[in-house]
Amino acid sequence: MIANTLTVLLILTGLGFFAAGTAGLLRFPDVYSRLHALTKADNVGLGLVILGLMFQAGGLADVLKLLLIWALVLAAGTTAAHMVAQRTWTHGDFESDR
Amino acid sequence: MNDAGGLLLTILLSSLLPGIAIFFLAEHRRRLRIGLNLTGAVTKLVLVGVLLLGVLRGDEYRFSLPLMPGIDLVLAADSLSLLFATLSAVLWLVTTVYAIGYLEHSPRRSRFFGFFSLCVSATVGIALSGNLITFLIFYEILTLATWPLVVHRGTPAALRAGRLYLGYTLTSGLVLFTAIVWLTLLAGAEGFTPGGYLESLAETHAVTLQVLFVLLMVGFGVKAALVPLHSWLPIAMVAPAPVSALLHAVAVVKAGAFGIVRVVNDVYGAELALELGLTTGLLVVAAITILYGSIQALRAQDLKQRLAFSTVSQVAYIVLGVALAGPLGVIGGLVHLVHQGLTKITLFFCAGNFAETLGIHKVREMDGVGRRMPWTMLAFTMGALGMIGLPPLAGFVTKWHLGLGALQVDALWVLWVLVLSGLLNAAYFLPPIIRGWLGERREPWPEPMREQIGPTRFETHWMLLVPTLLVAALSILTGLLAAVGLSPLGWVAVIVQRDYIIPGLDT
Amino acid sequence: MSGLVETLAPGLLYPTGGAILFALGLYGLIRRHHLVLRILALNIMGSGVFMVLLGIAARGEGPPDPVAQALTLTGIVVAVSATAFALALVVRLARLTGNAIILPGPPDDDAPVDDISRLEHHAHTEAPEHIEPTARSGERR
Amino acid sequence: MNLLLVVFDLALLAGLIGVAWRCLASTDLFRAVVLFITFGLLLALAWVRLEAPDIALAEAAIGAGITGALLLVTLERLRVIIAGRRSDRPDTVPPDPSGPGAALQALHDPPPEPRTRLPALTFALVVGSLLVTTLWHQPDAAGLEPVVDAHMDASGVDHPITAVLLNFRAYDTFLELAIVLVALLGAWSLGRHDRIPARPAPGPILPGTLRLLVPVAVVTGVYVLWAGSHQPGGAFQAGAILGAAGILLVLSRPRRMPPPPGTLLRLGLGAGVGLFLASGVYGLLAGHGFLGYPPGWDYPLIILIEVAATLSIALTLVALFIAGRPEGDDRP
Amino acid sequence: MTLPGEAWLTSGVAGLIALSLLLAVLATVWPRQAHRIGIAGALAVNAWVLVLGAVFLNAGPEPMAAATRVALGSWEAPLGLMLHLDGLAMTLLALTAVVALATSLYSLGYVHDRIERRQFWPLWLWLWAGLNMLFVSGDAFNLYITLEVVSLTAVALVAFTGTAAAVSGAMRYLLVNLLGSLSFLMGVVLLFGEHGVLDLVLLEARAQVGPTERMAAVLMTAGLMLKAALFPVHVWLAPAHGSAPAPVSAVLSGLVVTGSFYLILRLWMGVFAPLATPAFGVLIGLLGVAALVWGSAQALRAGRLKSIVAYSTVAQFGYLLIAFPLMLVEPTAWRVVVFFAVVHALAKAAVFLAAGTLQHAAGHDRLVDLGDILRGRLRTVFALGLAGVSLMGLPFTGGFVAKYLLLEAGLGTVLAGSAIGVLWVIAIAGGGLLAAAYVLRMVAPAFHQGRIRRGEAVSAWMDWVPLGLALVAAAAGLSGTLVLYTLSLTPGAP
Repeated sequence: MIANTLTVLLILTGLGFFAAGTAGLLRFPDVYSRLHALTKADNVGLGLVILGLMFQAGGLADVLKLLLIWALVLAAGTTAAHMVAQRTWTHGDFESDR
Repeated sequence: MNDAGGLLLTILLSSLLPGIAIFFLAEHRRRLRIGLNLTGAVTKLVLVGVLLLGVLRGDEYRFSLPLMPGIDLVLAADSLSLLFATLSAVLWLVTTVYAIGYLEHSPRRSRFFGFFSLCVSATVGIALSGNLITFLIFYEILTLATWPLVVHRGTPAALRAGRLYLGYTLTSGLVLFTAIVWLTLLAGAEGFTPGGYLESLAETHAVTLQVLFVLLMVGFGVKAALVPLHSWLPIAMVAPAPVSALLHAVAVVKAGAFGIVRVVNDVYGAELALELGLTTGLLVVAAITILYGSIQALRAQDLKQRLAFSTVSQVAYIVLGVALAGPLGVIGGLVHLVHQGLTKITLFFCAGNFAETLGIHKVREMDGVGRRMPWTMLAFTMGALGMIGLPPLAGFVTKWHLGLGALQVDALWVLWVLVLSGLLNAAYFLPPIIRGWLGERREPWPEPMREQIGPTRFETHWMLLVPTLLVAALSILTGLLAAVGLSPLGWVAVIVQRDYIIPGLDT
Repeated sequence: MSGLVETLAPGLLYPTGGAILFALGLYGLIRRHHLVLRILALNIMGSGVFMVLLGIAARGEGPPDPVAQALTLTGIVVAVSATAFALALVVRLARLTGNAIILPGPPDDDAPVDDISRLEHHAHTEAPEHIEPTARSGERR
Repeated sequence: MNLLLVVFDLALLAGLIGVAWRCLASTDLFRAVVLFITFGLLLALAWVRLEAPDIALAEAAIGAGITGALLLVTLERLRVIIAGRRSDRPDTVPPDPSGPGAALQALHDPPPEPRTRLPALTFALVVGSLLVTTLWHQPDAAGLEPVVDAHMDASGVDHPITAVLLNFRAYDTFLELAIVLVALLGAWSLGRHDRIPARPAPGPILPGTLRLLVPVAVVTGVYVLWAGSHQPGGAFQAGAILGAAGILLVLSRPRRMPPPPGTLLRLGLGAGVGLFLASGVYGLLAGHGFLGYPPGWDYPLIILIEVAATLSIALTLVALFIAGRPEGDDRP
Repeated sequence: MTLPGEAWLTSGVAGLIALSLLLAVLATVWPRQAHRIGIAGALAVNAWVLVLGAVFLNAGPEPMAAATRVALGSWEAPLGLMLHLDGLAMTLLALTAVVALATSLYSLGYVHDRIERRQFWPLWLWLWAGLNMLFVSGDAFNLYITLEVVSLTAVALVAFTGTAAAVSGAMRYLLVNLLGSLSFLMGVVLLFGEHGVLDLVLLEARAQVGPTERMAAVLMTAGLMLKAALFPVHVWLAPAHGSAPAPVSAVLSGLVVTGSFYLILRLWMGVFAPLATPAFGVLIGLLGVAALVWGSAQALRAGRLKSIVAYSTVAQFGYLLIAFPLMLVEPTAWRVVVFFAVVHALAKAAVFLAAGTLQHAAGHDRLVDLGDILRGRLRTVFALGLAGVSLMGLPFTGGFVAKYLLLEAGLGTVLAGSAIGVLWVIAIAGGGLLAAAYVLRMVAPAFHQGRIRRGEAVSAWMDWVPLGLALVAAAAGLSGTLVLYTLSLTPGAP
């Protein structure tokens, strides 16, 4: 019973961070700040959602799988953000934004 | 595929196989080509002779190949088919020799002789076909085989003539095709039976049969050059002489006439045709064609044009004879099939000789040709007189029987048509003869047009002269020896006697 | 209200969605001329068909129908291979004609045609690359 | 509870249709491709909702992942060919007389003229509405699930979808592998391969992450392949994951393309189809019907075929990404 | 040698599919020997089809008995996939074998460049395997997959020459093909949604006249028409047939079009049989007449040899559409139509191969200045003419027998009192004339006077195969009874 309430609470806070990240994506003026908002908020949000799900997980294997998912998303997210930032830095904004 | 049928197949193949072999022959292999041609022609003649004796003895020949469920490709030899087969076999041999001489140094001969033998195989196929579908198959192959011959020279005029020829024949072929499919749907794929096989349908489908008859006549009429559909014939004169000879004396025109004979006698049967009033229509068309052809021949200045228009009218004699539906009339019609073949081929050979040796094309240029080329002129005169119908010659026999036939069926106006056309024949054949013998030529004759004719003892290349004389002799003999059993007239009497139970046969 | 909820079961909602996607893709395919957009439209139509199929699979109470799902998997793999080939063709067309657009009108019929049977592979002539020397794909035509 | 699901479904469908509409209506190609990738991911979500985890996995890996990568690389190639300019080397642009940057122009499809709008719209609406009405008339019957369930024990695997794919309808799956191969043959027949028109990303970040990610991807791929026999997973999903890893490798070193050895590459590509056909022919000769497995041997054979299929699909997807035939083919 | 019994038939069918797939896979894996594999394979498949035909004819099912059905992996329908062999499938397998053998031999000469060969043969063998699978498949989704194999390989082969015209033609063909496939698939999905089965025979048992069947019929027929790249999209796809290499366009116009027609026929005689209303038949017939007239008119106007032949395919496809109303009045007319399709495929393939040889010799195929080559290569022109005669429907060719039977069916409907039948008869008869016109356009220059030039050296294959195939097309006339008997062994069909 406690596990369920904990899960709901954690997932809700996680969603809150996601919402913040999306708001940042829409509001911030340039690429770098948008990247910043996305990676920070969404990774934390994902962490909280995964934490919430851990309580629902069947056994240790599932918990480890969830953690693996989180780790992979972290690695992929950071690399992608770095690549986008680097490209924007080397030769200006995307044409499509102009 | 009974063994007796094998003979028919070999006759067909005797000209087909050499033809295909010649197609693949290189242009310079002259001797082999001539060898193939002649062996083909001779074997066909011999085989047809054997067949002739066989049919005379009365034994059966039938070869059938399943083509579609319920419909077979049937080759059968009855006395009528023999008449046309012998004519085409004989004339093919003669025309081959003539063509070899005529096309001595011209290009593309392998192609010519390939299609030439294909053409004759189709003609023999038409002669020997046992039912309407086989007839149609060979009839259309004939169209396709003759087109390359007509356009052989490759000049724009030749191609225009070819296009017109195909236009006429293919459209009419289509009409014929639809009519035959319709007829087969109604009456089933029956073979040619003397006296026709459509009586059972007479009551119920009278009007359809009449419509079908008209369609069939349109289909055959184009090749038989009946009036409204004849205009391709004179224009096709652009083809080389052997082709014009083959087209007009043996293959195409006769195939049309033979088709009409088959339909009237062996599909509808004389009584049914009479009953449905089909013969009167045919009679009128034939008469108009005879007169129109003669008048146009009179006006034509070019020798070959004149001969072409005379063919238009002469073939209408055959149709007239058949349309009379009396025994004598049918005899007259059928016998004219052979007579016209022989005499017309003589005239065309002569015209070819004149053109090739002295470059004469117009009737006006024929003054004094009798002195320069006496033999050819003699042959020309004999042929022309035969055409006009002078008593001892073949033409007279035909007109005599046609007259009797008209009297028998008491169609008097036909008699007047015959007399009038006889006069017209004289009107357009006599001037060339008179010019030839009596006219004198002021400037000297050009030395032979074709250097390869070379110094020959005769007036032109022997291969051009001998066939002409041979055929002229044949046309004279058929006239003189008409009464003898094996002459065309005798053979036609056998046909009429054995095959057509026409009431009131009295001769 | 509850009646409505029953009717809007996934077995009916998703096929309807799939049909709408199919029609949307068709509209896009007809309207847009750029080949990449047309390929995207075809992919969206494909997804529409698969949505209808999987919606049908989810019908009825029990577990979803594995045959329909297997067919969808096959369809997706076929779709990706067709798309990959189409994109390779688009690149080839762009290299030949300079743009990746197929106009709606009928093609000009008498364009000069040389045929491969006459090609001999003597020297491998590298087409001079005006941009920069990436190894141009073997222009054997 | 049911109401919540309906709301979720409607939201998801609205999202899907909206994204699809924006994707097709956008004039800039790059925007269209990005929207298409999001459409793919949303689609994966829809398949999860329709209780089809295998398909969701495949859609995410193949539909959104591989197709997205192919589209992006095609855009870059088009940009290089048409505009004659590479996005990461602005200085190489030849003086461009024709108005706005040709690059922009290359990947920009002007909105179509309104003339064809009405007929196309009516046609699409007619087709759509006919489809919807037909679907509404269809009975709510369960499909072949009971039949499959009845034969599951004889199929040699526990997971129904793998059973259908590799046993009951093995012929379709074989042809599917063949189509992937044929698509590659078609792409190869168009021309020899050229390097990906991009400069390697400077800095250690990408190679470093790849060194971490690629092994994990390989392990996941093998796991998904192995799990396929008793739970969602299988050859195609595993092949896609490995293919994606391969594409990452290719992207990390775009210039130094490792020239694949001719015969080995061909054998790898043909492994899946070849093995499947060999087992099928054996089944035919041994009397179990073409593509049938001898009793008792079906599980090992299926696993063997799945491994070969995964290898082939991964190689084919990477080769399709490179989209050009190796030089080896052109040596006489 | 005693022919194996009827039991061998089932494994014979599966064996044929296995053999053609084996060839394709071998050629893919071993491209340097692909052409040798191809030729050996072509002979092997032809031998196999011959034996299969022999066994089918004497040990095959009586007309009313069930067709030979092969359960793949011994899983019976509705779960497993069934192969389906009956008279119709057998005839088309034989046709595919003959045309494919001729095209393979021709390709030996046509694609003689070592590097081209390595790509041509695997694609070609996959296309042939796809066609074989298409004709024996008995499952709706399997049909979609085999159609996809056929389409992708066909498009790759159309783009093979690599010129701008060929690649843009291939791109248009691919877009139309993918749209056709998706439309076909949507039809299959609708049928699956309604009946829960995919096997054609089971579907036929359960199909009744309802909204699903009607919508599925429209979608699947439209899809197949699109894939045949003919009517109603042929305006947009003219170069697809024309600018492809000659052997490919021969197969496209011959087999792929016949494959689409076969599927339409199979569906409308089986699953959608109850839907075939006379009004629908007349509509399809009018479409056919329009295709016939438009195709012939374009063929008379086209400037290039291969375009003329491509447009004549559109015209001849019109014939097949005209046959639909005939089948409604007289059910057994479908056999005549299939025979016509078989003969047309042979003749059209021969014409395309001959056109390919002439184009290779001249370096171009603009009809205006092709005269000297036509005069130089009489053997190829004769092949073109002979096959053209078969297209015209004149004796002595297969076309003549086919046209006879079509006219017989047409007149049968007229005599049965359908007034519109007269239009069909006129169209069938008139079509032959139009065909004569554009065949003459191609052949006539050979008879003009003028320069004679042999042009580029042409390999022996390219010289003799068109003639051989044209002779086979002519000999098809003799096979009328045999083919129609085989077609009658189709259970379920009228």
